[in-house]
Amino acid sequence: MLSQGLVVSHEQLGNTDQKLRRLVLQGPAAQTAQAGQFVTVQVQDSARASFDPLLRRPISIAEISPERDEITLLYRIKGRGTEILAQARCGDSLSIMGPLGNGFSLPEEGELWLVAGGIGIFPLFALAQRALSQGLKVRLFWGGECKSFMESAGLASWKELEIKTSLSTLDGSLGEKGLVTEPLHSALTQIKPADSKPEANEVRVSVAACGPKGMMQSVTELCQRFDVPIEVSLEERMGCAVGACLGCVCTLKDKAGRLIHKKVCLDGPIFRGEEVVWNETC
Amino acid sequence: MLSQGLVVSHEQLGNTDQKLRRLVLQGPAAQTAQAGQFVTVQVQDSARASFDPLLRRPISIAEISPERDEITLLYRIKGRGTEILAQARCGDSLSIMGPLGNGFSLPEEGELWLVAGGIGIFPLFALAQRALSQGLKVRLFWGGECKSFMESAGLASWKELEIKTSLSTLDGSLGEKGLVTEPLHSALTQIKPADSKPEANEVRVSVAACGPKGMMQSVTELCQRFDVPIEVSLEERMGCAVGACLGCVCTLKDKAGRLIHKKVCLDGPIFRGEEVVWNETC
Amino acid sequence: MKPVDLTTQLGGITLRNPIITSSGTYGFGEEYLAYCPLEALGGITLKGITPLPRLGNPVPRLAETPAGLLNAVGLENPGLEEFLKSYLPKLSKIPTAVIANISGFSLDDYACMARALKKGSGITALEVNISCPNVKHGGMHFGTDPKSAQEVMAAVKAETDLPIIAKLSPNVTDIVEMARAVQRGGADVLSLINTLLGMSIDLNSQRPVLANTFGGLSGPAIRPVAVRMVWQVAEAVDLPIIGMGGITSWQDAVEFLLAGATAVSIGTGNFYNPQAPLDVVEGIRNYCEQRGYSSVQELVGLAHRG
Amino acid sequence: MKPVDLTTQLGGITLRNPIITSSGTYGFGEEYLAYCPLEALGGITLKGITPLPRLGNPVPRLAETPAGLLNAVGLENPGLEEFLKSYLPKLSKIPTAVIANISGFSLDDYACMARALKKGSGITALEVNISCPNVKHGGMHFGTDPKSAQEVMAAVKAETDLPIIAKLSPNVTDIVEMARAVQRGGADVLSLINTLLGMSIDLNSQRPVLANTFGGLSGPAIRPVAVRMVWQVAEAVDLPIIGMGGITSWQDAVEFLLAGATAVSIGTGNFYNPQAPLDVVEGIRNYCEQRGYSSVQELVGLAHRG
Ligand SMILES: Cc1cc2nc3c(=O)[nH]c(=O)nc-3n(C[C@H](O)[C@H](O)[C@H](O)COP(=O)(O)OP(=O)(O)OC[C@H]3O[C@@H](n4cnc5c(N)ncnc54)[C@H](O)[C@@H]3O)c2cc1C
Ligand SMILES: Cc1cc2nc3c(=O)[nH]c(=O)nc-3n(C[C@H](O)[C@H](O)[C@H](O)COP(=O)(O)OP(=O)(O)OC[C@H]3O[C@@H](n4cnc5c(N)ncnc54)[C@H](O)[C@@H]3O)c2cc1C
Ligand SMILES: Cc1cc2nc3c(=O)[nH]c(=O)nc-3n(C[C@H](O)[C@H](O)[C@H](O)COP(=O)(O)O)c2cc1C
Ligand SMILES: Cc1cc2nc3c(=O)[nH]c(=O)nc-3n(C[C@H](O)[C@H](O)[C@H](O)COP(=O)(O)O)c2cc1C
Ligand code: FES
Ligand code: FES
Repeated sequence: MLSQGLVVSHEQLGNTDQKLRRLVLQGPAAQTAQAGQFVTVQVQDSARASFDPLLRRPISIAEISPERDEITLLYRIKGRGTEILAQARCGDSLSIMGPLGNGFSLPEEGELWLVAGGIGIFPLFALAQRALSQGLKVRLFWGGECKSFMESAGLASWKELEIKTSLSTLDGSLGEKGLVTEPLHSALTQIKPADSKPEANEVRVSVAACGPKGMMQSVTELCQRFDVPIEVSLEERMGCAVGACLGCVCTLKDKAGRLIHKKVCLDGPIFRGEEVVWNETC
Repeated sequence: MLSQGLVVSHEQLGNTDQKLRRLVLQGPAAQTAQAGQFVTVQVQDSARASFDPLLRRPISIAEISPERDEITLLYRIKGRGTEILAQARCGDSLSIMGPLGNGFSLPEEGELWLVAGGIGIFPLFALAQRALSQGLKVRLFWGGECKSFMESAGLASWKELEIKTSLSTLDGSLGEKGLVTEPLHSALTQIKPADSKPEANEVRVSVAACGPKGMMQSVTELCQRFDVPIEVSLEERMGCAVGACLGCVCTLKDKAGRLIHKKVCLDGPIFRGEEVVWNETC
Repeated sequence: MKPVDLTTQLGGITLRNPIITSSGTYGFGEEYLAYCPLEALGGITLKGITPLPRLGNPVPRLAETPAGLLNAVGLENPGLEEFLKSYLPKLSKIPTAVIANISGFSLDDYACMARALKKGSGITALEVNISCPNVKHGGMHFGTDPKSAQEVMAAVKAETDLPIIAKLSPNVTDIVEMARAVQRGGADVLSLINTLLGMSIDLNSQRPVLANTFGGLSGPAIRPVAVRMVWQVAEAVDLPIIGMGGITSWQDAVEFLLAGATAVSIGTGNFYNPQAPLDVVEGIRNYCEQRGYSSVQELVGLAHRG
Repeated sequence: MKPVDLTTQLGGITLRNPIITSSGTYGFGEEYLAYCPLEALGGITLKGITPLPRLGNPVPRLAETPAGLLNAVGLENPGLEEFLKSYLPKLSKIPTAVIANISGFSLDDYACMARALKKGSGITALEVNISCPNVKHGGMHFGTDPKSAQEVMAAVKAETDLPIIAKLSPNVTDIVEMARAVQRGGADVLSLINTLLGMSIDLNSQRPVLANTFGGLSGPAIRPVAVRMVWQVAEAVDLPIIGMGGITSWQDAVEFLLAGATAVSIGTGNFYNPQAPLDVVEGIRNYCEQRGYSSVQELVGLAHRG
């Protein structure tokens, strides 16, 4: 769907150096959006449209509010496109494609464990809300640089969800010092002690992970080791965002173990962790 | 001079269809500006800078207020550049080159007659203010499409100057019906009856004209017939705006009658009417 | 007032209107359905296929440049066999002209694909890509050497009864010479232009952005070069031209028609605005109405007068 | 920390830093003085001159395109004689390297200008423009035919003791072949690229925007093509390169250095930002400092590694 998103709120999160923004857009895109999906945004107000930058920027949908026709995008200013986007003001109208992509799948029952690295937390909020509203138990593992980053990136909103949360920071200023994989590892060990046989009353856990590639790879390896299903959210530079240009392919292994290409925009951005070929160069 | 112009006021003049805007910029450019000079404006806020459109747009300086560090630009939305410029909001900062060009010359004594066609009125306001402040007598001949255009294009401000004014409109809705050259012709005839010899107590008149090329050509011919000095303001597409690229040349006749090129940006935009080769194709 | 006649003749086929979408930017016709109904278009051009399946180049395959896009997809495609099996059957249901785009690394490659794509197969015309700059062997050569280009067209012509469209590379000294060569080879229509060879370098990694180093430059940035080539070829060669390169709006499309293109094609413009083809059709219709043209074909080459 | 060494060797001359301004965009050195002190630059290149004065093309001479500029100035210049009389004397006072740019329509044209511009004349080097696409006769030919290009360079070489810079046209199939040809002709340095041939059409008048129909495309739009050509030539030919085409920022300039240019030149970028050359010098200095390079020359060609 191509639509206009009216900027109804656009604020800096945390301090200037963190370059984080929260952008709320009003428009029809909210009606069909699913957690894990994304939109592509033309970074300038439609009335000022320019060919530079030429491409839309993909941003995950962080919150969905169909009642108010609003979607929330959380983003970090990275390069020129997001820098220009950061200039958008209330009342501006941005051209939006989407919702796009497949979204996370929700388990029917059991627990959903969210594992986030850094700003990988952004697309997981809508998923948490959705899962909670469906009565699933949700748990969060989130690793980041330091306390102030975590606070800027939305810690307070997560606290409001009142879910079990394990935080880790690289500098130890909040939660445990270290990587997010460590608390995840302990937790997995608790529900599935090393060589125990599967039991009938075992907690059924699914994992949804988003973050840097290396982190998602480690999380996937952990989950495979504990035989827990995991979905990851991939990123790639996009041209069309609808599967037409083959710009955004990722490499997966098919059932027969052959390397194949899938489109992050259309077949993803969510993939089963075990399918992904992490260090591919083909 | 390269400087930032802070948008302190930006308003539509008249109705939407007329596409007229009044833009007041605060910055150092006001200090040295002369009537008839122009600036080139990067049409987007510096924080949103883009290469599309690539070129700055030349706009005449319509009002100069060194006390308040303000210059006023009056413009009509013509194509993409001015359309984007029209989106600039108070608080935006626009990159400005200038003041550029040579400006009108002020006669030492006598009367200054301003002849404007359509939005050619815009650069003449600063000139009128300047001439009046130097004690010159100023008279205005202004032709436009219709009453509502004249009102939108600043008629009220001109009335405040309390100078003798002859208005003409194509549809007769204000002033005389017809072209601006007609009242000018009558007025010239009055000060210089057809075959009269120059007299000692004759009114010394100089003309400054701005408007469509054809109109400035007619006005020049009239003035030459009555032996009245005339300056005209030319337009040409500009690249550098400082005389470096030869993009903006106009064709003049030199003393020996040879065709030469001058740069509208550096040698102009104001030229003596009789120098200009109006229908050149070289 | 009679409605403007938008139909367009192209090498013996009739298009509903002169708006086509470009190879490699519009997938196999299904991808943009949510944005643009295919029956609104004059035609679509499919992603380039090769005899054997290709995985293409590693990522990054795309790099944005000022008003432009570099791509080095490397002709990823399912290969002829899979195309015939899984894609072709669906295509005959597509309510617009379908142009297949073929690429190869030898004359045999081209011939074998041409043999498989004939009238009645669901394909309306065959576009022969002799210009893809992303493939290390062959591609560049066919597109920049007049003699090879002529041979490729002749090889295709001999094997198919479909109208054949030669897609020319702009990376040549003399585009007119190339157009004449493919005309001699039997081309019925010319497509121009393909992408300009370019590259960009990342300042952090200090390496080329694209995994393939070089990529093809498309988008508004290249439009002036494309319009110039269409103009030059229209003056010199008597074949209908599909003009493309940087079209995003109806104004751009009209520019190509005035320069001498019989139809126009939109590629990268779809990424900018997935409804660009619809907007272009509407805009051209309005332009014709307002200026009193009864047929869009009256625009073709108009800028060459006087 | 020791300050970064920005000096740059170019065909036997030493520049203060690798930033030059481009021919045709910087007049004869005086025009931008209010924006950019010349002693901040590595050098400036003068507007192209011809043996006889030229009025150039009619207006419009400029047309804006997405992230680009078309120009068809048509080599307006005062001619050699007037140049020697009225301009040259002032040039020796300019506190930076001054590169004269010469264009011609025959070998004799080039030779006669080379003869007049020697060491001690106030000129630091001679840039030989064999690529101007705006002139109907000669210009295009010299720049697109390797043999003619070689001859021009040889003719210039024979007449001057200044370092000679061959300015190449990008409108060729094989830029490396052209670079090799001018090297054989005696070029000491290569400048690339000149403008891409383009055009645009006005939808109201339905005629080409430029009075000359065709113009040269410059500006950010062409940067990916320019970087690619610098890269290709740097791999194949052992001559220092002045890289240009679309530079507006220090990032763009570093991209060219990484691609293999020894120096860079700013043309259209001055129109966008008349202080661009200053910003580029500062930006390059900072980039070197932050990455620990002691000399800007360490950047040259770095992107070709591994
Ligand atoms: C499906 C998806 C969802 C995303 N969701 C979010 C989100 O919720 N919040 C958020 O902050 N960011 C998100 N991103 C990343 C975001 O799209 C990029 O940060 C943004 O496009 C960078 O644009 P730019 O113009 O600021 O930077 P550019 O100047 O274009 O690029 C800066 C650098 O970013 C990288 N980059 C450019 N485009 C992409 C891209 N499409 N994907 C990955 N890396 C890229 C390149 O390495 C480049 O060097 C998402 C990306 C994808 C593909
Ligand atoms: C010295 C000077 C002073 C000017 N002062 C004023 C002023 O005070 N108020 C005002 O409204 N306009 C003024 N103009 C005209 C103004 O510069 C153009 O209207 C503007 O640049 C058009 O830009 P655009 O992007 O809106 O249109 P574009 O899309 O760039 O062009 C629309 C059409 O405008 C014409 N055009 C483009 N650039 C120029 C140019 N530089 N000069 C003349 N015509 C051009 C072309 O025919 C083009 O087809 C002045 C021009 C000059 C040279
Ligand atoms: C991502 C991408 C993939 C392309 N793939 C092909 C292809 O497979 N075959 C082909 O002939 N042209 C291909 N092209 C070139 C386009 O069809 C078109 O000629 C070119 O992009 C110029 O038009 P544009 O500026 O409208 O995109 C591709 C272009 C892009 C951007
Ligand atoms: C208005 C204009 C005039 C030019 N005149 C000349 C010239 O006289 N001689 C020449 O060799 N190149 C000339 N050029 C080409 C530039 O020197 C430069 O090679 C080209 O514009 C690409 O660089 P850019 O994108 O930084 O402008 C001219 C370019 C422009 C824009
Ligand atoms: S972005 Fe085009 S296929 Fe994914
Ligand atoms: S605009 Fe460059 S010389 Fe006038």
